[in-house]
Amino acid sequence: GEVTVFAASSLKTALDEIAVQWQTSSGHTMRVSYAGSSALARQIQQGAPADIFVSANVDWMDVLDQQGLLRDNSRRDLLGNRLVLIGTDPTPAALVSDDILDRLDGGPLAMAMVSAVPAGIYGVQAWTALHIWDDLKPHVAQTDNVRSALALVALGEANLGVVYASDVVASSDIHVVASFPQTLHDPIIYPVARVSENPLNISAMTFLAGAAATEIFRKNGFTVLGGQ
Amino acid sequence: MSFSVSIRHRMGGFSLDVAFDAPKGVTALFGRSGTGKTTVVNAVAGLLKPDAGYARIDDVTLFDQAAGIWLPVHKRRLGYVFQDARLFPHMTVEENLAYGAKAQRRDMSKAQKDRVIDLLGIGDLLARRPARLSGGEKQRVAIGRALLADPKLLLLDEPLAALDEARKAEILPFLERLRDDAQIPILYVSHSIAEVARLATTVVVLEGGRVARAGAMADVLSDPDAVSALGVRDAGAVLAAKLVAHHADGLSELTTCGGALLLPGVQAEIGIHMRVRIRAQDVILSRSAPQGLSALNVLKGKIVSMRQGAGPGVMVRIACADEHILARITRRSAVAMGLQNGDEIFAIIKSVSVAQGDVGG
Amino acid sequence: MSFSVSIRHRMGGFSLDVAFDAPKGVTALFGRSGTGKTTVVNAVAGLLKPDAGYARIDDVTLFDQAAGIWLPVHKRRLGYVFQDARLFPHMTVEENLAYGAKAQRRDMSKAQKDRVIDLLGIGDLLARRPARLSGGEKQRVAIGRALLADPKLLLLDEPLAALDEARKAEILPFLERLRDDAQIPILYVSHSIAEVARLATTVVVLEGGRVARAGAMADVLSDPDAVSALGVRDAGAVLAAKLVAHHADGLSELTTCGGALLLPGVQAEIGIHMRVRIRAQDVILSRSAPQGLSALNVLKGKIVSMRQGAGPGVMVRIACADEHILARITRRSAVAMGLQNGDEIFAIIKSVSVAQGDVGG
Amino acid sequence: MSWLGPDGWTAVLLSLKVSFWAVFLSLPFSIAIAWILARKDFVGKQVVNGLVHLPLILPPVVTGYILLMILGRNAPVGAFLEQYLGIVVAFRWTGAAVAAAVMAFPLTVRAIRLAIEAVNPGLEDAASTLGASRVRVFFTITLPLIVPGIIAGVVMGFAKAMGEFGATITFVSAIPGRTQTLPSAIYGQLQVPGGEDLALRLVLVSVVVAMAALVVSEVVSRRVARRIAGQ
Amino acid sequence: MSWLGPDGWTAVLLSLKVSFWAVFLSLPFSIAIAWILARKDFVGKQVVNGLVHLPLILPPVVTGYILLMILGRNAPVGAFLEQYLGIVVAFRWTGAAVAAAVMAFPLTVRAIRLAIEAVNPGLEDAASTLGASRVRVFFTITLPLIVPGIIAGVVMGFAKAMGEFGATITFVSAIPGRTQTLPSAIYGQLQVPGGEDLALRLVLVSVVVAMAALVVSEVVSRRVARRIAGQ
Ligand SMILES: Nc1ncnc2c1ncn2[C@@H]1O[C@H](COP(=O)(O)OP(=O)(O)OP(=O)(O)O)[C@@H](O)[C@H]1O
Ligand SMILES: Nc1ncnc2c1ncn2[C@@H]1O[C@H](COP(=O)(O)OP(=O)(O)OP(=O)(O)O)[C@@H](O)[C@H]1O
Ligand code: MOO
Ligand SMILES: [Mg+2]
Ligand SMILES: [Mg+2]
Repeated sequence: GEVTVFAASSLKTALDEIAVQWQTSSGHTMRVSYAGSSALARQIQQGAPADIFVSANVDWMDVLDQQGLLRDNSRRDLLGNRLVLIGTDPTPAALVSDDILDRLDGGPLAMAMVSAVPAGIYGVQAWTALHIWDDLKPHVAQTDNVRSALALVALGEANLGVVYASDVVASSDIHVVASFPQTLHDPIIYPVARVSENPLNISAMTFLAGAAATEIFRKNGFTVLGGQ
Repeated sequence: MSFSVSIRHRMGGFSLDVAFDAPKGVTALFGRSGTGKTTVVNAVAGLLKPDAGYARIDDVTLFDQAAGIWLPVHKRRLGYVFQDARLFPHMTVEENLAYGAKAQRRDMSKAQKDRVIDLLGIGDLLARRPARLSGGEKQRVAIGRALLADPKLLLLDEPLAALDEARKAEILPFLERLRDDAQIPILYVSHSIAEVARLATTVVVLEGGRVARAGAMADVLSDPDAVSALGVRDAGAVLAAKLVAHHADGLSELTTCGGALLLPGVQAEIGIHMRVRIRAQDVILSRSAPQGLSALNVLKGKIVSMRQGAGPGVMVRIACADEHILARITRRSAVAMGLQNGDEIFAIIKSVSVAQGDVGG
Repeated sequence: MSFSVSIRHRMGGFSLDVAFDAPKGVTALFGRSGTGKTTVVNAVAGLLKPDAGYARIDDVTLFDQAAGIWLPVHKRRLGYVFQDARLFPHMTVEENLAYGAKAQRRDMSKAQKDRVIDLLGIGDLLARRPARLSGGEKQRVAIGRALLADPKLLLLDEPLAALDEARKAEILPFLERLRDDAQIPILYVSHSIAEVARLATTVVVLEGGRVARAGAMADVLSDPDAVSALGVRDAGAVLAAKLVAHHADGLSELTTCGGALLLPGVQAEIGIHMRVRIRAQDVILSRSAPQGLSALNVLKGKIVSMRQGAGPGVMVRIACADEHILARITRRSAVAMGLQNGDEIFAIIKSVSVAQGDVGG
Repeated sequence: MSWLGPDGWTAVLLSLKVSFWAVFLSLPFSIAIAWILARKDFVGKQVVNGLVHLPLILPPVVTGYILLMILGRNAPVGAFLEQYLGIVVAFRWTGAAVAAAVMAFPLTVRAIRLAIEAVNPGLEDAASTLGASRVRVFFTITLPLIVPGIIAGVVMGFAKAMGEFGATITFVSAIPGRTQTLPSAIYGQLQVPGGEDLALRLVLVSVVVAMAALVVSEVVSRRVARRIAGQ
Repeated sequence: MSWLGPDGWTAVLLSLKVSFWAVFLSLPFSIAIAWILARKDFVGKQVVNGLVHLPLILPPVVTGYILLMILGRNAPVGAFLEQYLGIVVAFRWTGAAVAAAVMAFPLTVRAIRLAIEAVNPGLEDAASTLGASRVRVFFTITLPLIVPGIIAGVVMGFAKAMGEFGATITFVSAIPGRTQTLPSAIYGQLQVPGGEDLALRLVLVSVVVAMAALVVSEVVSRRVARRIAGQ
């Protein structure tokens, strides 16, 4: 059998590995289509052959929910994530405008689109709560997704960037210079739900919540929310 | 067979208003550059939709704007040799030649094909593409392409302009045969009176988009009034003649109104009626029958009119039976010889060209 | 001034190997279609880089492959009338005419411009674009464009082919004046012997990419051996003449080796030396001085050779002083008159054309 | 195999298939539209012209979105096609081909249109005097003469189809082995920390394939052009 | 104002500015490269041809990434330009123009190249016999004759520049008022549920602008073509 998962792009590393493990343990194939949550949600609205949807935020899942496209009671909060400030220089940064502007050194602060992409939206919430958004706003370079923000920092184009903790895991030359307290922004949640009646869905969802998957998610910097 | 055309058309500053009727045979469009010859041909071909008018061949109407008839170009069965060659650059010469037959889903007769290729001397070019052909080679291929389309109407717009005399001399008899044997009507544009005189049945002289003169070839070419349109050097008359003998020394004998004519080997059968053209400039007049001259041809006639030109020349019109000979001599000679209307006179003719043969004419 | 050309070139199946030297004046390239005339002109223009050879005008080398000299096309100061008109489609006729002057950052003399426009009758076309000009109109504009480039060398590739006789008659004297007054060397390709005889100083006859005959115009055109290359109908001789009087009746009198000639008004000054061309076909021979004929021109000479052609004709070469007249008569006449080499003979000439005037020649 | 990752080769083959069919099937339409735009005058010509250019003007994501809204399985046209003709393109490789075709269309049409406008109508006239119907004139004269333009258009279209990402991923998602084209795979790799290496290898393959197509087309086109120019 | 959202109009104006300069400044290069590709034979011609087409072949994100690695502030060329010439393109609107220019380049070059290949060399020859140097021949004969092709190329380039998103956002990000072009704004709106309305309005503006450019270009191009065809 075969299960098609529509998942937000940022899950690619973890889900690719989990798909392989599921295949070995169950003998079934898990195909994962990665794209932005908005695109995936719209495709599901248009009858895409997705069995399971993992969104990078709750908004798009809510939209599908309201339209009755989710299978009854299948929605779970699968993962959480943390928002971090990264830089190439490992020296820890203080989340105050002087220090940050100092480190930017006239260069941009890399963030995902602040009013469109979840990581950007959370970032703005955090900076606002810290009362320094107005200072930083003019310096922000907005990228189409959070990985591009990471790339800007990795290439040295931006001295600092706001990304998820899960993005930083594999990079040795990128350092977390500060973590945002989770209280500064809405909770970062990756909800999951079934969108088809594929009989394999249950087993796949169970596997996603299972120990093996949990370990992989953790390894990749996610927090696993686990609860029913 | 008859050919009947009436066209009115405006384009930019030029307006065309042309109408003529012609019997079967070759209708020559004659006139100076920019007088509308190509425009007429294009209208007949259907490449130009005139504002008003019609064109008919016998009972086939090519178009009639008033009646709303418009035969599509590709159904007109044309062979059009354009003033610019318009060969298909992506095809070989051979493919160009075969285009018409293919388009009409018709097999081309190999004999006909070989004959045309041979006539035009393009056998060596068959595998080549048109782009690098010489000017004359292009023109010859264009002629071949039109002839091999098995046309029911030939439109020839200065087809021989870029060709040497020798090649022209080979192609003209072929066109004559098409005219006579295949009876294909031909609309022929040319600046060469020699060509026109040789081929044309009817001559239509255009001037500034209007018909200045139209009529049977012999009439137009022997009309002193038409001389200005045709150019003085080329004025001349055409006489009916009958081929009576081929002599052993290569000369052929013809009888005309004014006596016998001996011409270098005429390629035709005894008994045939033909026309010979005598340029006014080539005629010498004599009061008495001349003696001891190398010229073999002396015709006898009576002066009917003398017309003084702008220069020192006089155009003398000489009646012989019901036909006319034109002679262009100097006024000084006319005075010296005391020529008067009504005088008997001998016309000594050196060069004569066969203008046209029409069997049973 | 002298013009010296040697070209060897291969392209596809065609190979060209041509060399000739010509004195100042007009060098006519003559030959059947596809013999390499345009190729030679292109090489001289620099549009084709020949495999080997050179071209020189006096001490200016246009190119010399052996010496590695190659004057760029735009520095050759050419006026090239192409066999196809090649007008610039995005410019008006007037802009086309002005192109050469502009390219050379030179003011065009208004007088010269008006003169050329008038000569070519293209005054009405100035504001138009080339695309919809008639064939002859295009050709005239192309001639104008070349003439107005103030060239030091004129290359004319069948420049008059699409033009009517009247227009030709207007343009030829202009070219003569360029040759004589402006002393511009001209390379002239034409199929018309009449044009060649009138303009050319030197004639180069090409056959299959080789020089078949080259030499002074009078020599080549009066050489019975060259007759096959030139076409029988156009063979003829050229005589030196001197203009001695303009008569009141519009005739001009010239003296030649064989006596006086009377021609319709020659536009030149008394005392000028000119050349007249007499077509072999236009000459009638007489044993005795003829009487009572309208022909005014009778030249006396002595038969030096008679050459039998393939047909019924005989080409008679008549010496008059150190020049020659050619007469083409029938064998029958030759026999009837008992013509023999050495006989005194009178040549009766109806039409004579002025071939060329060279002052002080 | 693993040099290009588990789905790499599949993506390469899929992209080739998608690009080929995208260009191949849309070519007749490209030629037809190009001919109409080059030779005909009609009311609404500017609208047609605008529609053709639309995929160029719009961000590809928007084009993909529009395609999804029209051809999705729940969308009006998509549902109709599925119900009555049994044709589904959404979320199939055929949909990727549709997206690629739409994105390549303006490029192909423009190239061909320019070529048609350069054909001397005098040649078409000459053909019709020889008895060729309009259709025959088109196929024997116009079409052969615009082959260099068609090749140029096809190559541009093919290159574009090979590189098309935004519209494709938006319209048909990136389901491995089914709709994940080479650009989607590259994009996916760029999302993975440390995925740049594999992405670079995929880019290389993409470049090599497209360059090969380019060189072949140049050679063919040159030969054709030289033919037409004579020799 | 608010009909297009807070940054909408800014994005529209910026996109116009970016697209205009992208096409305008790259045009001389497009013409030069097109001419070389059409008329010259040299070793490495295929490489140049390939490079020109590269932005068409690569997913736009990759192109943006490459630009970033070359012209970024820390990248070799970028650093050089900044130090010695004081030119910075990264994160400036000029960078957006560079990205748009690069993406539009293959389209413009192809159109112009096709037009150059259609020019009859006999006309250029004729001009040089009249004394025109190569440069003059180019500017007085070749260039005027390819104007329709140039217009086609410019319009395609402009349209592409108006729609370019992937390379731009990767290279210069989307800084409102500085580098956030219309497509970036549209993309942003499409990411949030309920953003479709505003996105649609932005798309409409984009389409209207590009269509206007298209219609104008058609008219101009027609007039020029008719001039050349006579009349
Ligand atoms: N669209 C047009 N607008 C204005 N004048 C035009 C147009 N098309 C043709 N003409 C003019 O109409 C006249 C007739 O042209 P046409 O080609 O019929 O001449 P022609 O008799 O064939 O001349 P030629 O012997 O030089 O070929 C010319 O003066 C030409 O310039
Ligand atoms: N690239 C080529 N390959 C093969 N043959 C060629 C090439 N270019 C020209 N020729 C041939 O060379 C010969 C000479 O051509 P050219 O144009 O010089 O002739 P021409 O004497 O000007 O003839 P015309 O009087 O017909 O214009 C022709 O037979 C032509 O077909
Ligand atoms: O702009 Mo794109 O992003 O051509 O696919
Ligand atoms: Mg004409
Ligand atoms: Mg020639």
